Amino acid sequence: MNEVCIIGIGSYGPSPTSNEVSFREGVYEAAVRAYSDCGIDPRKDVDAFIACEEDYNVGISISNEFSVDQLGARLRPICTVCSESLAVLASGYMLIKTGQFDVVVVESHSKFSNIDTYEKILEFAMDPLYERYLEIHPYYYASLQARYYLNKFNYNEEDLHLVTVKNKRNGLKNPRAKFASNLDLKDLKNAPKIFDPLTTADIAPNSDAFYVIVLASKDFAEKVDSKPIWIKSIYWCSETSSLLLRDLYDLKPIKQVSEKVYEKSNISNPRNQLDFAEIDDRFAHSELLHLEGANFVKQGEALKEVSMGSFDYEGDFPVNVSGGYLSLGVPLDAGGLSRVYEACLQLRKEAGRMQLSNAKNAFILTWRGIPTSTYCAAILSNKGSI
Amino acid sequence: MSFEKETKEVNLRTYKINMEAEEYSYTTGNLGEQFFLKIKNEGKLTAAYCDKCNVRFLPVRGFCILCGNEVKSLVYIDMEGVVESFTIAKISSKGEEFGKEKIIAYIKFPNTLGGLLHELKNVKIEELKIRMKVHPVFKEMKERIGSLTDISYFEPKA
Amino acid sequence: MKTNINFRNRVAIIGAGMTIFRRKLKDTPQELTYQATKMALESAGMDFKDVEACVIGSAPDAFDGVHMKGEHLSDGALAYLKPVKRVFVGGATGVFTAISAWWHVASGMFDVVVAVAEEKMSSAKPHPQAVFLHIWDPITEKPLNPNLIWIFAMEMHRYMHKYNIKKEDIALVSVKNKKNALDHPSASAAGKYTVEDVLNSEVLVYPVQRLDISPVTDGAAAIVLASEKVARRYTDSPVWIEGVGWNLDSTHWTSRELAYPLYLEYAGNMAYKMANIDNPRKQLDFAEVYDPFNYKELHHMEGLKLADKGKAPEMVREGITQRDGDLPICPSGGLLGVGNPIAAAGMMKVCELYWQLTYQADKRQVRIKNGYGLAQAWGDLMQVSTVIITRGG
Amino acid sequence: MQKIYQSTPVKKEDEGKVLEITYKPEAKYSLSAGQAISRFLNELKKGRLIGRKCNNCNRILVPPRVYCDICFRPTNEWVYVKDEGIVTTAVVSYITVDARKAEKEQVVGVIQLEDTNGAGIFHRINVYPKFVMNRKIFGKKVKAVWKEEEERVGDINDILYFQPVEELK
Repeated sequence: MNEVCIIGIGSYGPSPTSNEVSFREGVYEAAVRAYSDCGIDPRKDVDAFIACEEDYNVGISISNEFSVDQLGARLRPICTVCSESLAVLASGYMLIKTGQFDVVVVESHSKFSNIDTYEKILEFAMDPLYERYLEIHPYYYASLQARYYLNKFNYNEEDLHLVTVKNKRNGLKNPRAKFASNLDLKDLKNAPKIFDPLTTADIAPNSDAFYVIVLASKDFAEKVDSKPIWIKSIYWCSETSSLLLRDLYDLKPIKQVSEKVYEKSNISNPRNQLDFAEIDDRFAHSELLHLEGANFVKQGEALKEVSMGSFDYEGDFPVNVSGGYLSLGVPLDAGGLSRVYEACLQLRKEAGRMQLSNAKNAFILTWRGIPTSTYCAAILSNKGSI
Repeated sequence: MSFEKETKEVNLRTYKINMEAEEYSYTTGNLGEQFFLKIKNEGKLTAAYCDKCNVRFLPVRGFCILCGNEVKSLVYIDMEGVVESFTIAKISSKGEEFGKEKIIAYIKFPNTLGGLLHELKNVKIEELKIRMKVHPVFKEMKERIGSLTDISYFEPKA
Repeated sequence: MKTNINFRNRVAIIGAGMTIFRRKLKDTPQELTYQATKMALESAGMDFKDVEACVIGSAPDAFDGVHMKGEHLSDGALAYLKPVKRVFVGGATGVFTAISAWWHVASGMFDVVVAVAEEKMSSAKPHPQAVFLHIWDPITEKPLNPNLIWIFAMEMHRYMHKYNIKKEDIALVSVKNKKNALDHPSASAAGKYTVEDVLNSEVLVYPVQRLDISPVTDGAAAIVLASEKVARRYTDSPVWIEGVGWNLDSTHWTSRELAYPLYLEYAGNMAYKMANIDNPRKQLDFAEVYDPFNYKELHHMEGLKLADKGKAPEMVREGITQRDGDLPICPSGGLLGVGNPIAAAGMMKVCELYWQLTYQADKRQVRIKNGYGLAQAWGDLMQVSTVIITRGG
Repeated sequence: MQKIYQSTPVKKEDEGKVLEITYKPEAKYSLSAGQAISRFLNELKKGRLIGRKCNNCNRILVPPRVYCDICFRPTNEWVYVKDEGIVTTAVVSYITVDARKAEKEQVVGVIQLEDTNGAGIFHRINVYPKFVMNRKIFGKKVKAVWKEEEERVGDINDILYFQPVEELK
């Protein structure tokens, strides 16, 4: 079958700010790195390009207009797909699966530091009739989720910080993790709960970052000098667009995407058969919901296992050894590609100090953040078949 | 020019822009309009009713995502709601601190899918409890405009 | 790119539906999306539970007034717990939504996919044209306070200058399309007009006048796509997607020759090659080329090689592009006649392919000889085109 | 049969009779102009146009970019270009940005800058509308008219407009 692999990865950032480049220049920097990573010429070798962007994140209406030149895509097939960037990568995957495209480039970036009114823009994504009138920071919806989870499974509010401490410390081994820290529980215990019950440390900061990923068919990958990482399966879905209609402890879309990728990769016991996971942790409790939804742990037990160290770098199933969003920052919709980038380094054995000894099969789960219920999961492997 | 970069902030420019329309005016749909008018004119909460699924849901709209059928009617719902979760909000959607913190709750209603986010008042923070019962307090008739802001807040049942 | 290999998985359109198009509709964006989706599913004779994935198309968020509009519209597409995403290439989005749905099925990942496009332009105040200010380069162009129409007027005037084309000839396109639209049940700008009416209408940005332009509109349109094995179960007359193409030129429109849409030639070539079409003028039975402005129809006929450069006006004058002509162009009535809810208007053209090739177009029916029809859309800063070629029977 | 849904139209005369909910958006940005455009703007303040030259295709890109879109390689050097060029298209606008009738008509167009190998710039052109309508302005040489030095801020509006070098008849 038409297997699809990642042959080139390139990034510029992540970083808290990036005023030295315009968003187009940042993408160019990432693109040059991705193309040189696999030795291709975008003007000749690429069959299609996909840009992942949203107008109000860029600050330009029809931002697609401005996605072309810096990728080498002038007078080539290029389009914009608006979703979490891992789901956008799935479009590139499908294009190659049609059998008509050999090489597809996927780009996503964040210039978060350029957005002056981020909270209002997030509010603008909410339902105009039923969800905007309270004029509160949209993150408070996560606060409601966090309290609901703690209450439902009888945890103390302080326990949540265990996730934050784990991921912030993991990040210390990752040179790209600009928000890593050697915080400990004591530091967080008395921190003000601005997003009650969450402190600001429990919420991943946003970052600037630029990512370009080169996908190829097996045929093409064999022709170039690269270290292919195979996309074994990928799937995405959304629950209802109305956050008022969703449960506060809502595993449905997470189960949906993870079960689909397990099924396609013949995985019956994910925790044993996979080696590590890069999982959305934009709020400390998100990692818990996502671990439970993806069936790495029983419902309600994720926090217990975090406290036991199961998901640490040395644990039996390392989760977010990159430091996760809590250390890397969330580069808006480019978050998915940032996780693909980190996972590829692990699978290629190029992860430096954070390298896991046994990294063959990776699981990636991304969420598009508030107010969406869009999830995407993928299984990557450094072997052609599991 | 990736091989050389200007590094002095003084020579780097940031350019202030906006991408705003002056205002948006959103139509509410046939069913949505009724929902908001029931709040305005009667001080009552309603839910959309799907007769195929026999479910009531909120927010209201002209179709049911569970069965894919059109939904054409509203039913009144019991306005005594249950707090599913709550938080103390300190930051506004402008990213600024409120003068006074707000208690925000997600409230569900009997036999109804979905619910509402709203402010709770007349309750002490230490008395807040998940599953507590609350009901809406509406604005004066003449101040109502046909919006969820016609509900001033929710408060515990006396 | 391996364009001339046989399709691994053939893809068919098996249903189409849309809302009426009007200046303003009371229904919410989600409801409009739902209505079009429901119509398309009914047309396919299919329950929404059989749909495995959805693709949503919508132009700038600044119209509907919702950031991440695709997320907001997904309930309307009945995408609850399904894979759904939104694609966006400016004005070319409508046709591109169908193209994206094509790759969902052609990849072998899904058997049934809904593609729905929606636009509600009436929400932005004081006028939807004002939000078009934000499509220009924010630093080197936007500070000049441009109106959207400027850019098209500049392209139109360049085209007229280069090939010495008269406004009278361009006006004929408006007359034809508005007349064709009299037979379209969704139309909002249909009517019997004369060339004089067009030439006497208000001058907005010379050379563009009121009746050269399609009006801002609310509406939605949808199609259902299926793999060959599913399509055969549902219908005896699937409409096969034979070729798709898309292409973007450089952002820097001021450095391009505006008289000819090179990007469209490339997009067309991609689709023609895939569909094994070497003489489009002969092999296509009709074409729904993109006509937000009347000159664009001419421009696009040339880019698609349906007319030689600068010669499209002759074909219009000779009646070749009329519904009963040799090569009917925009038999639906196009954007000029039916209306222009941006992405939905492009999808309306794909719906027209389905209706024409299954002989459901009523009074708009054209003669089908070879079975091929083409739809095309265009957008961004005059830089992108999307093309889809379908075959009936 | 064509499946058409009869949605609910709102006629112009019924505006205000249907319930609507209003919202004032706030979407403000401080865009990083970046390497190329920062320099471009700083040079505008000095009354000069600057571009970046690609030694591979020999084009000078204005506004400048750090990459060449045709060759996909970094552009090589900064080059000042003359503030003169040929009009390739022009139009007369009678409307404002939000589609209202403008108090005064305005001519805008594209000027292909001299000796750049194809770089065009979009700006106002100071010429009578009749020369646009009869297309006499097409192909004519125009030159930038700048704001006074003390009024320039490093913005595209530091150029007031382009003006024909020779009077049109």
